[in-house]
Amino acid sequence: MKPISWKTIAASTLAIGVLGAIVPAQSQTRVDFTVAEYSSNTGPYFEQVAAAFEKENPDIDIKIQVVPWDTLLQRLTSDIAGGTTPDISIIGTRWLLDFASQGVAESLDAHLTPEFKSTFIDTFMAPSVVDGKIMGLPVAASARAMMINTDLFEKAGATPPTNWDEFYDAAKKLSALPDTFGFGLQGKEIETDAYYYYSLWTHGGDILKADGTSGLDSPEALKAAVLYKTMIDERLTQPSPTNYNREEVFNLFKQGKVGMVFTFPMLIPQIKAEAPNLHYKIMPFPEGKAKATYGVTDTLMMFANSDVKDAAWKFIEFAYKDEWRTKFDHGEGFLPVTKNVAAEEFYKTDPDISGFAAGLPYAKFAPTIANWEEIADITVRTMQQIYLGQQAPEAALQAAAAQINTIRSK
Amino acid sequence: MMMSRLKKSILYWVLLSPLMIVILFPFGLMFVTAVRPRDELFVYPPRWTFSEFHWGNFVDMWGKTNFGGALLNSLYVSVSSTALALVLSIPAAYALSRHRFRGKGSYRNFLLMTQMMSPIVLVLGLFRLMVQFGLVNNLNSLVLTYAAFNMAFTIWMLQSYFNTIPRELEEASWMDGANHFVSLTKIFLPLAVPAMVVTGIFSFINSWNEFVLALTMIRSTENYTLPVQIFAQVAGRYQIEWHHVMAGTVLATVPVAIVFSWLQRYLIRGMALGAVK
Amino acid sequence: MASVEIRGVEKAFGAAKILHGVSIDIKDQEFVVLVGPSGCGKSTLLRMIAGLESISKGEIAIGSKVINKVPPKDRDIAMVFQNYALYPHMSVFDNIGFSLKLRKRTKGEIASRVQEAAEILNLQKYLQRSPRQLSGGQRQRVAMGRALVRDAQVFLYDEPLSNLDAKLRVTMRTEIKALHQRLKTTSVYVTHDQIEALTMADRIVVMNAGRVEQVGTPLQLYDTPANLFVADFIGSPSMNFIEGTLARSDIGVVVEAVDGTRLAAPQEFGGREGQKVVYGVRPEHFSLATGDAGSEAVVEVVEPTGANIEVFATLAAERVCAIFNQRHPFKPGDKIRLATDPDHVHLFDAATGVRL
Amino acid sequence: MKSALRSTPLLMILPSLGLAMFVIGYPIVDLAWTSLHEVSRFGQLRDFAGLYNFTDVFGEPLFYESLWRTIIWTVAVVGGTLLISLPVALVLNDDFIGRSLARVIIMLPWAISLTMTAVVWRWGLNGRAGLLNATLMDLHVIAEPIEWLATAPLAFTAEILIGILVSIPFTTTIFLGGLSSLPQDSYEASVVDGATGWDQFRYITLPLMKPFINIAIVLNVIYVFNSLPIIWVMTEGGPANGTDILVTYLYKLAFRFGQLGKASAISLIMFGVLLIFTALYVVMVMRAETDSTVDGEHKDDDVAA
Repeated sequence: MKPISWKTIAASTLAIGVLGAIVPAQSQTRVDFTVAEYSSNTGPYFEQVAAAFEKENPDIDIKIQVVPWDTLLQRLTSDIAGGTTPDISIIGTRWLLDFASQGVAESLDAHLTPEFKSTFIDTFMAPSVVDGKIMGLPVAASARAMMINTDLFEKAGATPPTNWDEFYDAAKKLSALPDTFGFGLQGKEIETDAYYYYSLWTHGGDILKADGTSGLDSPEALKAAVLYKTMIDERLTQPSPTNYNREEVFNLFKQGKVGMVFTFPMLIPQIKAEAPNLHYKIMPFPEGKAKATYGVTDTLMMFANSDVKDAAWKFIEFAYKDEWRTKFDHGEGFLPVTKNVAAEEFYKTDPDISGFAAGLPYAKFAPTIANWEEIADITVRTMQQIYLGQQAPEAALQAAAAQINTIRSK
Repeated sequence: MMMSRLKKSILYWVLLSPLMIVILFPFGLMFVTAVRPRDELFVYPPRWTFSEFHWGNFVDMWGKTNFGGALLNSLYVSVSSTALALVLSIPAAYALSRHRFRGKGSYRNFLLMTQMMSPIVLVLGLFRLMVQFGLVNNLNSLVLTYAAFNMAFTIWMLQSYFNTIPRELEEASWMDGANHFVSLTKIFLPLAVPAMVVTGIFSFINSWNEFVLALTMIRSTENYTLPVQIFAQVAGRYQIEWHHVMAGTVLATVPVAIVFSWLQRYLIRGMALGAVK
Repeated sequence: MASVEIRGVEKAFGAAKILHGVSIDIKDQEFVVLVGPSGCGKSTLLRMIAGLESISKGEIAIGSKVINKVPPKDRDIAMVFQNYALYPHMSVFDNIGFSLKLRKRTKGEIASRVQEAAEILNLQKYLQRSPRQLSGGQRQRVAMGRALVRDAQVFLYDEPLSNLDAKLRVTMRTEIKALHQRLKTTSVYVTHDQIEALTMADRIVVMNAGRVEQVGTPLQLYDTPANLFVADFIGSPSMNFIEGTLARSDIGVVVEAVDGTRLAAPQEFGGREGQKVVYGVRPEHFSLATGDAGSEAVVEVVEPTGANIEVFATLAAERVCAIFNQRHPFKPGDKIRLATDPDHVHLFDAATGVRL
Repeated sequence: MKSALRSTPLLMILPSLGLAMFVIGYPIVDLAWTSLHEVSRFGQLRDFAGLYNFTDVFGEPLFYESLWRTIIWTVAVVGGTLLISLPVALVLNDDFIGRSLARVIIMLPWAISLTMTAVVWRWGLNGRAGLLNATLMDLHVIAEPIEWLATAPLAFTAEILIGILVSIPFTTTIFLGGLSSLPQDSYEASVVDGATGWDQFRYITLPLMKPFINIAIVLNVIYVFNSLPIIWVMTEGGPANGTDILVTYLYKLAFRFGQLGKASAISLIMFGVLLIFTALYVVMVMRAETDSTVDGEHKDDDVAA
């Protein structure tokens, strides 16, 4: 179907097109599955899973749509607005609450058998629970950690830091090297806020306080921000962080220009491919008052208005078999979400992956709250204002907290 | 007092050169990025030169992305929407040029208004519309919308051109015994071909380059048009393969640029006749 | 070939009335010229005959068949347009043969008839060219060829010569007339040039502001114009007009101009004494007088045309033009005496403009 | 025949009108309807909300900032485009060696989609790997790489310049079309009257080009006002919302934050702004232009005069 589809369309006249008359006659059950594109491997991988599944279940047709992350939410939004949702989709876990509260997401409790449920690592299952109901399954997980360039550390005579003071000193020593920056600081686009949360959490702050109001006006939040700002001002980071998105910071690291970055496991295969001679080490984030890492999960959800829920569920169970999960996690460089895969030797002995996996016990997750994207956007804007020096950190954070509280109270 | 032609030419080229450099800069950039080995993408300080031509980037890009499919999709959408826009615009432009009827002024104002509507402003409503007709993720939804958004301009251009075709020619053909249909097909339309070509090019370029609607209406990778395909390669990835992106833009751009430079004189001629009247 | 009858035809574009009831009978084989100033409605009338404009009121018949509702293609008429309206994308041959092709004639017949027309018009050499490659005169011939290849019942000409230079215009004028004498096709010819009308027409229709002023042969119009408009429009240089009052004097009936000059008038006329009139005399009807005869005039400009001299002079406070075929050595400022032959004087009522 | 003639023009217009109504008319109505409702995160209409969405928009400082920036963006891009395109068109209209090559080069940006242009420039403006910095450093214009997109003022300026660059081909084409239709004899007459090159430009070219300049202004204003790709691809309105214009703001509201009611309200406000602008233009055009089709319809004897 795929390779000829454009011709099919071309052959159909416009008039027919207007009437929408080119629906292929199929007696099969069709399950539409929207997949977020993690890398160029993602699409082929899921096609493979689907092909294997269809072989076992010839009456079910899995239709996969691969969507880039940046446009995924827009796609789903317009799908929901237009009533053309897929049956299942990978989504960012942070969106789940919105989906659940609007009645878009289907609760999985009815489908989920206790055995199947028990295959998941509890930490990763937790963010998918909304009001006591399981609204989705963790599909991909990663934790964040610090990556350092050991060659640079050696050259600068610095010690790998375990707390923020050491971090600051190491950055100073590293930056003294010619054409080298101690700390690669991300300042724009996706996850700019996360780069700040690393500091916020380890300084003992949190995104939301216990009472649900914004944690950005806490002294810890201020300390976390001031640290970054100071490092920018003292040229311990690359110049103009607001011109560097995640990918560009990592590029600096790959070039050996930056001593320390905060990153995710997916960087490792890239380094192996592009900078095989770079020597690096995975370390936990520097500690302040607390230990923390950012746990990020993506969720596989089912849409409430799907009319092929059973077939979809059958496919989900199939896709969560160990062989497929191993293949997926290894292929994309994710941390395992199921116990069996996590039990593999690889995740304990591999120095890279184990470095990330080590943080899981104390991982923090983005809160599942309504309007999260908007709140994250305010945080990004605030950080950018601070980094650019447009506002003093304290005033900026106060203002941001006030804005977030307004949104929260809506 | 008159400058010699040579002197004038040199002066003009000097005057134009800053602009030309800025125009050619992205093309050079595209090219040198597309053919450089991957490990020379991020060197510091950056430089134009590179160690070897790595034409394999094009092959890799073609294999890794659905570039060929996107190219066909873009062609299909642009050609069909242009054809549709012309088929609908020609009679309308003819009526506006040759007839006098009630509502003519309002119709023109309506067309002008449709020009003001950016697809992005309407994207939500459009999306719901296409959902109702089951056209989401169907390239024909783009054909219809592009045709509709281009029509104002095509009607406008065609009408101005039609005004320059002497009405006597048709009258003479009636005298010669032609009915309206024959007069239209044998006399009028052959004379309007240049205008249709120029107008068609405009419509084609607009459709070829459109981004926002394609991003919204098209869901699956195999239906992507080129701009969306290229954008997907830079948007929100964990890693952007700039050499592939640039190989893609080179392939998407160069053929159009060549055809375009061949046709641009007709565009100017068309503009002289159309657009303003 | 057929007659064309126009009966009480009116034309209105919305509120604007272009024709106010026009009736003309054009006889079979006749060459009729519609002449008048710009905007008089003559082209509109022609286009109504052609079927290019609808008829608001009244009717038009060709060969006694009313054709108000007949589409142009079925009226069997041929038309030559002012801008020739040659099909730019067809060769001369195809331009001429197009109507035959539409009538599904055989290739052989088309070829022979186009050839015939081309011979008449001296176009044999140009048949394969495109109109763009022809001169104005040649294009004009092609347009003619397109009309005459048809054997149409009526030929319509819409200012066909106005885009040609003066010399070519004269030549083509003769050719068209010769062609008509040969083919005898009923023809209606629109022009704003009265010379063209006088030289070509069997009968002239003078139109003004949507009305017919006078219909007649060229000489009827020249010699006995029905009103001031026709008198002024026909003839070049045009008739001289002097306003005055009818009076009886010792020398008979005269017209007394505002400055007291007395001008000789015909002894028989329809007017009454004391009536305000316009005294009209054509330039060639002035003669030089001596002694007390005629009236005094002051020479202002003298223009020799070769055959004649045209003298512009002030007579009775009006500027008049007189044409002499002797070569008088007048200079500006000379005082001369001009006399008129009362038989060639035209009198018009000053208020209505109607001939007395 | 009369009645047939009356209805044919309408029949000829109907198909195009139908499509336009279908694709453009309907969504406008839909948009207006949506803007008056409380809309769920995913565009489902909830309760009727009256003008709440509008007051919500008007209470948002980001809206005013974006509006102001949209005005700067539109005026700067359109103004800059005109200022460059007119002399360029004058030069390209003159005869000189290599003119057709020059014309082709100037038209080139037209052949690439805005999205791709923006992608390429984003890469070229990259602080560390970008070849713009490479070039400027090679030429010793700058010693250190400049982070072009790091601060809003610099990024916005860059975006405006690129906006100008991509608008030049279309505008120059309009102007070239206009210049080629100017009557040559006016220039000859002016030379006889003793006009200098500048006089010719000032008193002949400029006034005669007015309709073309008008059309260039109007079309460019409409296109630029609504243009998303350049800013979206290069900075997504950042940093710190410093390059947000109404379209990017609208896009974020609708597709990132899911505030579709508010987004519809902004869409309508934008439509209103353009409508007012165009209404002014129509008045301007109506005054300047005598309907060119009228002579066709009203053909009468005066043609020969």
